[in-house]
Order: sequence, then C-alpha cells, then structure tokens
Amino acid sequence: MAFLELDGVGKQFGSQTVVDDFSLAVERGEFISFLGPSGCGKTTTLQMIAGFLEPSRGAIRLEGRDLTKVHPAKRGLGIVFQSYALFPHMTAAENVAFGLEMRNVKRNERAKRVGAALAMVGLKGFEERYPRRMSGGQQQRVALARALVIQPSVLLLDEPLSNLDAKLREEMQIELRQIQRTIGTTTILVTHDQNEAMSLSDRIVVMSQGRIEQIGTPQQTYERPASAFVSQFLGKTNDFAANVDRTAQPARLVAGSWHAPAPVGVTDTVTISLRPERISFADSGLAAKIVTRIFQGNHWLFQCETECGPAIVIRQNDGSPQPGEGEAVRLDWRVEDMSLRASGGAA
Amino acid sequence: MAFLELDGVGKQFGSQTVVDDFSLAVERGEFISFLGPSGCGKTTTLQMIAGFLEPSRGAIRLEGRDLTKVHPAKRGLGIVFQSYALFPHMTAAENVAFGLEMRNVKRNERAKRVGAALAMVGLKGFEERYPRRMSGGQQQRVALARALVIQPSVLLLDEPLSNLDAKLREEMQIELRQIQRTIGTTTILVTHDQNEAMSLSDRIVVMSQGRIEQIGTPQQTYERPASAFVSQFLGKTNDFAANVDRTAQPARLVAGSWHAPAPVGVTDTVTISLRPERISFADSGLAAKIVTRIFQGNHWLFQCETECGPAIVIRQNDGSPQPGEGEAVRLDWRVEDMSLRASGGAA
Amino acid sequence: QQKTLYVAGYGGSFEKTIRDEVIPNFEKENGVKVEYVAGNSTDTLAKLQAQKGNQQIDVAIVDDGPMYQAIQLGFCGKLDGLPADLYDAARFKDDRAVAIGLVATGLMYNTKVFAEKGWAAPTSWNDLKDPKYAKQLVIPPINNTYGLEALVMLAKMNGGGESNVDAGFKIFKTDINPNVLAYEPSPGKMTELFQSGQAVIAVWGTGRVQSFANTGFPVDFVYPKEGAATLLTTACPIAKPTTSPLAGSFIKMLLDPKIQLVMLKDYGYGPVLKSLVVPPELGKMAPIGERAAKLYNPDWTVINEKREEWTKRWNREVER
Amino acid sequence: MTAAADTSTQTAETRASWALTLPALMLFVGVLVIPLLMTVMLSFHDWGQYKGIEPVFILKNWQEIASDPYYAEMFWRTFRIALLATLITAVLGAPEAYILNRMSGRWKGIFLLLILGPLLISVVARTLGWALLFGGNNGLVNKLLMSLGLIRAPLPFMFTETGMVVALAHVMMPFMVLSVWAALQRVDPQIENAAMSLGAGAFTIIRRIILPQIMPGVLSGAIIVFSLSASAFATPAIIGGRRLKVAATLAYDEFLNTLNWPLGAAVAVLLLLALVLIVVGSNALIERRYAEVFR
Amino acid sequence: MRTNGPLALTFHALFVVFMLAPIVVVCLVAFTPEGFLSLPVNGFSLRWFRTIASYPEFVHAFWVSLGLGMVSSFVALLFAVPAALAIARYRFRGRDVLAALFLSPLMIPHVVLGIAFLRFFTSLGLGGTFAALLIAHVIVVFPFALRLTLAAATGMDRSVEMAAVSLGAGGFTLFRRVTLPLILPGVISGWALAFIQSFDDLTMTVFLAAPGTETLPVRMFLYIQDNIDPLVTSVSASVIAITMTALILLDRFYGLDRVLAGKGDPGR
Ligand SMILES: Nc1ncnc2c1ncn2[C@@H]1O[C@H](COP(=O)(O)OP(=O)(O)OP(=O)(O)O)[C@@H](O)[C@H]1O
Ligand SMILES: Nc1ncnc2c1ncn2[C@@H]1O[C@H](COP(=O)(O)OP(=O)(O)OP(=O)(O)O)[C@@H](O)[C@H]1O
Ligand SMILES: [Mg+2]
Ligand SMILES: [Mg+2]
Repeated sequence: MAFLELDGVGKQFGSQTVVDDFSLAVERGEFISFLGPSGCGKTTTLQMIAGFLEPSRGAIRLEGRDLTKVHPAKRGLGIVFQSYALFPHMTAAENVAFGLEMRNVKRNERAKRVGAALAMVGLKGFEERYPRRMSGGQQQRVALARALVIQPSVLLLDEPLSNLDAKLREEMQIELRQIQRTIGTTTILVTHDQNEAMSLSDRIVVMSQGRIEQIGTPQQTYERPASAFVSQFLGKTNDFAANVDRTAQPARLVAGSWHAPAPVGVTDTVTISLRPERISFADSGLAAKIVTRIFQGNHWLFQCETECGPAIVIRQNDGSPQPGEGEAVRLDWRVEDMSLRASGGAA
Repeated sequence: MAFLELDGVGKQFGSQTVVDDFSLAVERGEFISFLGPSGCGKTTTLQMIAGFLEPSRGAIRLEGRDLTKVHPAKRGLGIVFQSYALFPHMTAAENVAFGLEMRNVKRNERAKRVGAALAMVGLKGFEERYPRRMSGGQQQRVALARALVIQPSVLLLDEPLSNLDAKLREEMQIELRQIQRTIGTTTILVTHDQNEAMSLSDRIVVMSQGRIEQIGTPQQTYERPASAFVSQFLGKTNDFAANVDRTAQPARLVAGSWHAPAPVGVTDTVTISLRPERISFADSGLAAKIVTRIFQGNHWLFQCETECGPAIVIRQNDGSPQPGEGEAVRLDWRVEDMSLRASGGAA
Repeated sequence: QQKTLYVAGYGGSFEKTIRDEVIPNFEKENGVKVEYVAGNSTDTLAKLQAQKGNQQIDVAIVDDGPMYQAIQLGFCGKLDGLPADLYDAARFKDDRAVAIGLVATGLMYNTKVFAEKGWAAPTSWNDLKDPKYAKQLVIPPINNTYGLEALVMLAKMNGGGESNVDAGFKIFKTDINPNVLAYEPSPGKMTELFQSGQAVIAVWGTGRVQSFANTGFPVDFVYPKEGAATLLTTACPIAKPTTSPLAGSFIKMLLDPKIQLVMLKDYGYGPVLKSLVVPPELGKMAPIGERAAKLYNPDWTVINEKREEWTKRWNREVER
Repeated sequence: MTAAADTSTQTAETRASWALTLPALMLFVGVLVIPLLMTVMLSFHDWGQYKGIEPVFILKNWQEIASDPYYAEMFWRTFRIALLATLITAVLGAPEAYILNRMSGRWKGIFLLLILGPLLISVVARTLGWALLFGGNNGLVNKLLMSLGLIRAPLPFMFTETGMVVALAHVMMPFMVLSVWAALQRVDPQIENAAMSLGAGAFTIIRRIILPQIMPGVLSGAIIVFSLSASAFATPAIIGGRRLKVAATLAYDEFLNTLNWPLGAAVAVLLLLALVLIVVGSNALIERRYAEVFR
Repeated sequence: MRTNGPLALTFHALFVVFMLAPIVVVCLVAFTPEGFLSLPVNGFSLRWFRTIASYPEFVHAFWVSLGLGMVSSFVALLFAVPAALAIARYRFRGRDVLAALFLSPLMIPHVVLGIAFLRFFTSLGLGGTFAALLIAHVIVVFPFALRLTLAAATGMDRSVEMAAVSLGAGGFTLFRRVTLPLILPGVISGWALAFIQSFDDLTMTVFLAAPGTETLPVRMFLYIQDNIDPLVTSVSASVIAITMTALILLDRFYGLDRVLAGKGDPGR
C-alpha cells in the first residue's frame, strides 16, 4: 500500500473538467514533481491533496485512510501556496511560528526553530518585518520557512521558488532535498522549472490538460518520453523529415545532406527527433545557416535554418569558438541519439 | 541625452536604505534587465521609475523631463507587477481592454486588439474568466497581455514570466523581443532568471543590496564580471587555491595535481576562478571524486570533491557516457578560461 | 393679507378631525391656506422655543401644562372676544389661551382582568397603594399633567395640597412605587402596556380611556370618590411682531358648538361651553354637566411656581 | 536623513487627503459645527421657569452635573449598557458575519437581508414586538419557558437593564454584521487554508487569522454600536421606561418636558465629549495594536 | 470546501430566530381581527391592512420617507466615500479630529440634534423646509456611510490601483472603474444602513418635518399618541412586504449577492 494514493481523481469547475482520472501512488519519503503547462491542473490537484478542494470524482488516501474524512488541519501537511498566503497581520517570525504554536511547541524551542528556519531561507534580520513590507522573493521564502519549520510528513510545494534568483533557488533546492532525505518527508513539488524538477525529483508526473501524460524518473521522461507532448514539453526537440535511400548500399537514412546507415525496419519516410544538445557542428552533415545566436550563460543557443526546416542547437559554453550569426554550418549527430517516428504521425 | 535617465536615485524605507545611488541611462528602444538577489531593490527601483514610489534622493528623467512632475497616468508606461495586480472585478478581457478604453480606442478595434493580445499569451477562450478563477500562470499572462496591448513606449516588467513553464516562457520571450524590435519599446525587465536576462537583454544591470554592481552586455557581465559578486551571482564559479612553483622551468601554476605554465606576473599564491562549463573530464589534471551527479535535461551537473576543495562541473548531455557517482576523475581546463585573483582577496 | 396660517396641534385622529371638520370651512371663509403642523404638546412647545423671535407657528394647540409654560415664556398672544359661556376653568389669565376641551384625570382599569381575578373596581386614589397591583400599575410621570394631578390629589387627601406636596411625595415613594410598573407619559405606550397584559390599572384621562375603550379593549374609567382633577386641552395664538388676526378667529372656530360636539364624539373631550346640550349617547365617560362641575381644579399659579423643584425631586426620589 | 523627500511625500499625501475630505468637512462645518457650537453655548446659558433661556455665561449647569451624583449614576448606566450591547453585538454579530460570508451566493444575500430586516420597521413597532414576546405574564417567551418548566415565575424583561441591553443589541446587530461583512470581503480565502494546513482549528483560525484581519470592520461596527447605544433614546425609553434613565432620555426630558435646554445641552455635550474621547481613544488603541491591518 | 459546520449552522439558525422573532410577532399581530394588539392571534383578518387605505397620509408619508432616505443616503455617500478613502489611506495631521467630527452625529441624542438644527435653520430662514430636513438627514446618516466604507477601504491592495494608473486611468475614472468596485461591498452596506437610518429616524425628524413632509415614523408616532392599535403593525408589515418585494425583484434581475459582494466572485 502506497503512502499517498490518488485513485481516479477528477475535478470539475462548473461544466469544465480541470483534472481528469488522475491516479498516482506516492511512496513514503518520495520526492515527486508535477510538471505541465500553465493551467493544466497542477495547483488544483495539489489543493485536492491538501483538502482545500473536494474531488469531484475518485479518492485520495493517506496511509490507506480516505483523506476527505480527515480535516485539513489534522493531515500534518506543510504547504507553500502559489500565492504565498502569508498572514498579513503577522511578522515574518510570527508567520513561521504559527504552525509550531498550533503544535504547542514551547516558547524557547519555538524561538529557536523559527530563527533557524528564517536563517535557512536567508531571512535573518527580517524576523519583525511584515509581509507587505517585504520583496516578492522574501515573502516567498517566509512561506517556505513556514511550511518547513513544522517538519511535516508531507510537503506540498506550489511553485515555491518561482521568485528566487538562481543562486538562492539552488540553495533552497539543496535544503529541500536534505530535509526530504533526513526527515523522510514525502514531497510533492509543483514547478514550471524543468531543471528544478529534474534535479530534485525521484519521479516526475508530466501533466497536460488535467491528465497524466507520463510518470517516470527524470531521465526516463526526458530521454524516453511517452508521447510527443512529453518530448516537446521537456526540453526542446528538433524534428527533421528523413527518408530511406534504398538505392545506396547499404540502405541509407537521408535528411538533406546528412546521412547514416539506415537502421533495420525503418519505412520509407520517417521523422527524426533530436534534442538540440545532441547536435554538434561538424565538417559534414545537414547544411544549415545560423539565424540567431543567443548567449545563455553556460551555453549558447543557436536558431538555424536547415535544409529540413528550422532547428535549434545548444552548445556548451566551453570556451571553444562558436559560429556566428549568418555563418553556414553543418549539423551532425550520432545515430543512437535520435529517435525515429513514422512520418505523418502526430507530432 | 538618454531616453530614460536615473540619476543618483536612492530610496529609504524608514531608516533602511533600499536603493542607493542608482544611476542608469537607457536609450530609446533598449532592452535592459535588472538582475540581483531577492530583496536587492529591483522592484523598488522599478516602482520609482513607474512613479508609484517617490525617490528619497536623485532624479528620474524621461526624455529630459523630470518624471516626478509627470502624473503616473500620463507616462505611457506598460507595467507588469510582480503580484500581477489584476482587477479582480473584471474578466480577463475587461482587464486587457482597460488600458485601451482609457485611450479611447473604439469598441471594434478594442475587441480585436484584446482578442489578439489574449491569443498571443495563449489565453484564447478565457476572455470571460475572472482572475480568481484562473491558475497562477494564466493570471500572470493576463497581466502581461494587459501591459502589452497598449503598446507602451516604455515597458516595465517585474518578473513577468516567473510562473510560466519553459515552453510558454520562451514563446513569451520571443514575443517580448519582437514587440521591442517592431515597436521600439524601451523595456526594463526584472527577472531572477539569468538565462532569460541573458538571452533577451541588450544590457544587464546587476544589483546587490540596492547598489549597481555592474552594467554591461550579457557576455560582458558573464565573462568579464566586474566583481566577485557578479561572477558568483551569474552562473556558478569554482574557486581553487593555486600557487606558483618557481622551481620548475618554466615556472608552473599548480593546483593539486593540475598544473600549467604560470602566466607572467602572477604572485606566489592565487585563486583560480573557473566556470563549471569550462571544466572537462580528462586523463590528467586535478584529481577529483564525483559526489553527486544531477541530471538536468540538456546537461549534467556534477558535484565533485577535489584536492582543492569542492567543485562543480557541467557537461552537456551530448549522449557521451558520463562518469557516475563515486567515480574518480581528473579535471582539466584551458588556461585562457580561468581568471586569477590574488589570494586572500574578498571572494 | 397673509397667505398661510400655521396651526400646530396633536397628530393622529385629532389632526384628522381638525382637517376634516375645521380647516376646509375656515379656509373657505377666510380665503387663507391652513397648514397643520402635527406634533405632540412637548414637541410643539419645543418648536416654539427653538423658533423664538422667528415664529412660524400661528396657533398652538397643546395640553394645559405646556400651555402654562408657553404663557409664562411669553409665546402666547392675547385672545379677544371669547364667548361668555365658557366654564371658568377653561379661561386663562389675561385670556392668553383658552381651553377647547375638558378631560378628567382619574383611574383606568382592565375590566376583564378584574373580573377574572374577582377584584372590585377601584374607587379611590388610595387604591393605588393596594399591594395586589404590584408591578401592574402605570402612572404618567410628573412632567405630564396626569401624573402631576395624581401627586396633588394624593397630597391633598393627606393633609397637604398644592403648596405642600410632601405628603404626596412620601406616599409615592413608599406606598405606590412598589406597585408601579412604569411611569409612562406616552399614551401609545400606555395602551400597549395594557394590551400586552403587563398593566391592569393606571392613572389616566377620560379622553384617552374613551378612545382606548372604543377599540374594543375591556377598560373602564373611574372618577375617584375623592374627586377627579381637571385637565384641559388648550389653544393659543402665538405672539409675533405681526400676529395674524386669523389666529384668534381659528381658535374661536374651535369653540363653535358644532365643533365642540365633534371633538366630544371623535376625541372624548368634554365641551367647555356650559350651555351646550350633549346628546346622551355621546359622553359616557367625558366630564359633562354634573361631572364637569364636580371636577377639582388645581391651583396652577402655585403649581407653576414649584414645578421645577418638584420635577427635580420627583426624578431623584420617585423615578429611580 | 531624507527629511526633504519624506516631507514632500508627506505634503503630497496631506494635499490629497485634504482634497478628499474637504467637501465633507465643508458640509460639516457649514451645517453641523455651528449648531453644535450653539448647543455648547446653550449649555452655559441660564434658564428659569418664567424667564426661559437667558443668554448669559454661567457654569450653573455644569456645576449641577458635576456635583449631583444623580448624573454620575446615569452616565455610568448609559455607558454600562452601551458597552454590554456592544460586546453582545460583537460576540454574536462578528461570527454571524463570518458564517454568512461562507454561505453560497444566494443564501448569503437572503440572510443578509433577513438580518437587515429588523432595521426596516420602526423602532416603535420593533420594541412592541419585544414587549409582546417578553412582556408581562402573557409574553410568549415567558409562557414557553414556564410551560417547559424552566422557570416558575415570569422573567422580568421590560423595564430592566437586561431588557434594554437585549433590545439594544437586537437593534444594533445589523450594524455590526454589515461592518464586519464589508471587511471580510477583502480577506483572501487561501490564507485560511494556509492556517488550516498548519494545524489551526476552526476557532483558532477565527481568533488568530480572521479576527485581526477584519479588525477594521469590528472596530467600525463597535464604534457605531457603542455611540448609537449610548445616545439612543427610543429603545431605552420604551424598554427601560422612565426609571432607568440614560443620558439620552435625560436630555430628552430636559429638552421637551422641562424646557430646560441649557441643562439638557450640558448633558448632551458631556455625552458627546465622553463618547468622542472613548471612541477616539479606543480607535487609536486598536489601530496601533493592529497597525499592519490598518495600513 | 469552505462550508459551515453543524455548530456554525446552529448558531446561525438561533441568530436568525433572535433577529426575526420580534418582527414575526409584529407581522402576525397585523392580521388580528381585534381592535387591539393581541397574541396569540385568534382569527385572521385583513382589517388592519384595509384600514391603511383610509389613512392616505400614511401612504404619502411612506413615499416621503422613501425619497428622503434614498436622496439623503446617496448624498451622504457622495461626501463620505472620498473622506473615507483619505482617512483609510493617509496618516495626515488632523485625521483623528476629522474622524471624530464625522462620527459626532452618532453621539448626540437626536432630540438635541433636532432642536439644534431647528434653531440653526430657522435663523437661516430655512425653518420647516424640505431642504433643511434633507441636509439634516445627510448629516445624521453620514457616519454610517463613512464607517462602512472605511471598513472596506482600510488595507486595500493598492497595487491594483497602481496598475490602473499605469494604464492611464486617473482621477474620477480610476475611482469609478477600479477603486469603487473594490470597496463596493462597504459602500453598498453603508448606503443600506444610511438609508435605513434615515428611513427610521424619528426623534430628530419630528422637529424638522414640515407640513406635507412628515415621514412615516413621524406619522406613526403621532398616530400612536392616541393609542397603539394594530394599524402600526400592519403598516410595518406592509413596509417589510414592499421592501422584500423590491429586493426579490432586484435579486431576480440582477442578483443580490452581486450587489452586495461586488463582481468577480471569489472563486476558490
Ligand atoms: N514598504 C516597505 N517598507 C520597508 N521595507 C521595504 C518595503 N518594501 C520593500 N522593502 C524592503 O526593500 C528591499 C528591496 O525590496 P524590493 O521589493 O525592491 O526587492 P526585489 O529586488 O524586488 O526582490 P525580489 O526579487 O525578492 O522581488 C527588501 O529588503 C524589502 O524587504
Ligand atoms: N475556481 C475556478 N473556477 C473555474 N476554473 C478554475 C478555477 N480555478 C482554476 N480554474 C481553471 O482550472 C485550470 C487548472 O488550474 P490550476 O490552477 O490547477 O492550473 P496550474 O496547473 O496550477 O497552472 P499554473 O501553472 O498556471 O499555476 C485552469 O484552466 C484554470 O483556469
Ligand atoms: Mg498553479
Ligand atoms: Mg521584487
């Protein structure tokens, strides 16, 4: 029996179905991320788990007990709301202390833990500040501290780091991972940041329009996407139309001026799917022209026009010289890095 | 004369100085990003430009005219607030239409432009929805559409994409760039996302604790950071202590088992600063052990323990086999990729 | 020629009577518009004081107590050519006002409750002291003429009188107070206390009791054997720099026998004209003829002298 | 220090606030302040049975009020009753507003109206209803309680302070419910969820989370209820009768029955002063205590 | 899942009973066939409703009260809402004094106010005019409009207004399109209380009502001077019936919750 179980859960607002047939079993101590486009039902699902929304269909069970029968206050959840939902009339410290008070933690102990939690999110010195007098990111960190300080057995995080800069975000990610490891907190994270989801999660749930598209480990979902949607949602994908040239010996798979020995069993025309980071600039291969070259810190992003349509290439900013805009290049990739799809299939 | 000029602007809340001596000249049509840690004063600066906060010191000029003398309603600014600030009593369409109404745009024209703006942010079909019935990302997009639809001459964007998934975010980035190019909108973007700032901006303003640390193009700030703070804030940096071995001929710069010919003029002990993406796994070099290996989609992130302390290495996920956790490796880098600093200098 | 004559008087059915029976004729005869300013006596008096020096009202119709005050404060002008037929009690010093109706102050009781309990009808002012009425007695307070007259009557019966009311105060304080449910000046409230069954006996006037009984509620009026006191409804023309002659005419019209009978019928006022013959079916309770003659007329000159002092004493000793 | 800039912000704010309050201020100065000053003047005038009001300046009335314990007792009763009525309305009305706010749209509207309903019928008819319910031995409530055997003798309600407080609380209740309700509209429902997730029970949520945030509404309601109760005339007069005098009934008496306006004016002015002090004081106290909510 | 528990619903039921009991009693009594107030009602009759017809001044007074209440509460809002916004937002010198002044009509017994106004208006030559009555009512209902608007406006999210300003809304447009809708629950509640207060005021109005502009409470008060009979209850019941009908119509065509809670329902 899984620790937390969602069984065919659905939610309707009026006539609109927002979450549909959502089934998921979460093990104790697991770190799960919900990934999906804006409006796909992530927050709604989280709110149902938290008990703030009642599922229209299906059941949610925590350790086998029907959650709808348990009052939200008794579920022992720590929640970070997408809109923070800080108590506007309490200082940062009071906000964080609230959950401890509810658990009758003694004053001394409380002060210590509140101080530690605020320090952890980098808000030492902001104890007496009211939320309305804080910056967006500071407020978000108070919300995070408030949820973490009670050391809940389940953490529900709705875009908890969306307003933090990369550095802080990473510190917080490490913190989250640590808490989950040491206390064994079962964590569900809603995030729009794929890197975040990938680096933190044991498993990722990719959602689209209220439905689950795929559940799997980060690498599974990224490298063996269950659907075109998943593939395109997680990172970028290039699609090239290719065909098999049976006149050559042995038969060749040809895309523009790129070719390779055709794998067995491929039909006449196929689509090559390829992650941009798997493409390299080479002396031979698909002829392309660089349209724009975008600097992105640790890597460069190239938008190219190729013989087979537009393509995106990512190259690590490893200091080697990179082609400039307008330059003609050749794109090459290894056969094992591409995946093939019968042409005409839905993208 | 610059289009928008901030001249020694400062802001205090009570006794706390939140923005200090902020001077910046923005050209017409320029795209500027404010980058900085949470709470460093980005929103405050933006609010002063918008005219919602009065600077405690200094002046803000738009086309040479003192902005404080111009009523905020007359400045022709489009603003996206960090907290969205949607009108809760208006539907999405009404929210977006508001600015057009204020400009007396005719009903037909208005409906057309509102429809187009909502479609652009991917909210076709959500026209009649009230903000409170929308997801976080949908609300943020309404806020974006509301600011863009009036085609303002200056756009102030405060973390406008923080709640959007990568795909949508990228579409929006392209949209923003396009608008800025076609209409010549002067844009100031506050973001916590370095990739976003780097890929969109003409210039980046890096802030820390209310002060400007550096103003420069994305590549300048990333690759020639003006201070240790900038270097560490933009992307990751590894610092290794090294010393010059003058006994060797020619003199060698040595860090653990890594060494290279010492550049001229380096003193005895120095600190090597190095971006993680510039480090490669090699046969010889700094001995290290991989502590964790984190999958991040288009790249892998390795946390290593080296002879000279912890290090981070980023390798493009180009399909080549990567070392596993616990594996012993050697780290190598090119001399021109590192920057040297006299040891003992502030990090 | 003045266009509008402002008459201030009681509201409710009295207003209706005046509007129906007096005003149309008066307007026709004198070519003037009459505006009726409705309000009870104290309201009217307060308006007179507030608008002092700038009076809007031409004729005021109020109870006798407030009328004495109005006269003292110089609000009233002089009346000429009053009919000689008036009861003496209806006349005021210098003819600054005149009574337009007679009322007797006595006792009212709930006949149904009395019958149910087997109590005999009250007969005397002393019955107010009867402990069986505990918390069921209502008396208007002293700033109301009914209450004042009850005080005077009790003082008189116990060796005092207008000039020496100590005895009255003492009885109120020690004997009557325990019985009193409320000192209630508002007639409406009085009837409501009876209707809700909280009160069964009260000090009140014939006019009120008559109209209350007319609603079908089982109450009757008793002329106490020690005598009932006279209470007047009065009218006076208001003194102004240019007092309208029509004010006097209006008041005299109220003394017209026809109107007097109408007021008796509708409002239970005993006529102030001695010679008026009353049809027998009309005044069952009202002080008419014999009963009118036997009424006790308090000495208002003395009372007015002491009234302020009594009020204070009443507030502190009785009503607390 | 940035005194200069701060002052400029301040002057801008001051200018805006005066621009916004000026129309109301002019209305009040033009129409209310002069009558009030006239009343204050009145309280220093002399009065006599025969001479009426004498426009001289004497302290007679104030001395009388100060020296006669009768007035102290009456004011004490006035404020006691007003305070009790305020407490009852706050304790019952605020939770009711909260409950109302959680109802679905339709019921919310209907019940709001039902609660406003009592205000629609004249105070006379309303207290008449009370009298019929509680009055005498025939009162419905007393009959019910007696037939249930809960009480042996009818409870005195009319002409008691209890009765006054209950009736006042009833009359004033809508003021409290509506003010609190207006303030509740601003509270983000997610905040309640946040508290719940941290383990707060329903009662704690109300006390710790909701109440502080709706404090402006409770304060508004309390100020209205307290002021109105302390200056109310009709309900105390009808339910309390004349023996339980409060400041307003006393002023009424002096104004209408005795015609001693100077004394009545002194009572009224004293009541006004006391109320202003109490209200402004508690207002400042609460605004400071919940400063962050009032920002 | 923000629903009321059984405890809350019980409380609510008791509360409603408490609020309605005296009114229900009054309405029941209105149907008595007797000539006096009696309870329990034995028999049922519309006698006292028919009687209203023979008192046209009651009907007239009802219209006067209605008009006076509507106009005075509306005018009071015109003055009170800007003042409330200033008091809610700014901390300026004189703020407390102003707030106290604006509340003072609540704190004076209405007899005193009535006479003070009568003296004042008489000295201006406005004694006994409708204008005087109207102005006095505006003053008396002002505190309700002010306080309730204040309750809604304090702590309001200012960034929404900033957004509107940045989009070019200024001055009155800003107020009408953004600020007002946001504080609407308070403004409407304030209006309702102000209206009711004006509709129900007696003690002050008695002094200021001119011939022909007596309000319903004044009429009823004068009527019950003679005696209280069930006419008072039937008039009250009629007022309630009329109000309820008006509100039900409003609900049908517009939706009460929308009027009272403003647009843009709270969603989840
Ligand atoms: N009203 C206020 N009163 C006092 N201090 C304030 C107020 N508003 C903001 N601050 C403080 O000013 C500093 C700068 O705030 P600001 O909102 O400009 O930060 P920011 O750079 O936008 O941060 P973030 O990325 O977290 O949004 C913060 O430390 C914040 O706590
Ligand atoms: N109260 C509501 N009434 C009606 N529809 C709603 C309501 N709340 C949310 N929705 C709709 O349900 C869908 C899912 O919303 P949800 O908030 O779960 O999205 P999300 O995945 O969290 O998106 P985001 O990443 O933008 O926050 C959206 O299309 C939204 O418009
Ligand atoms: Mg969401
Ligand atoms: Mg910010």
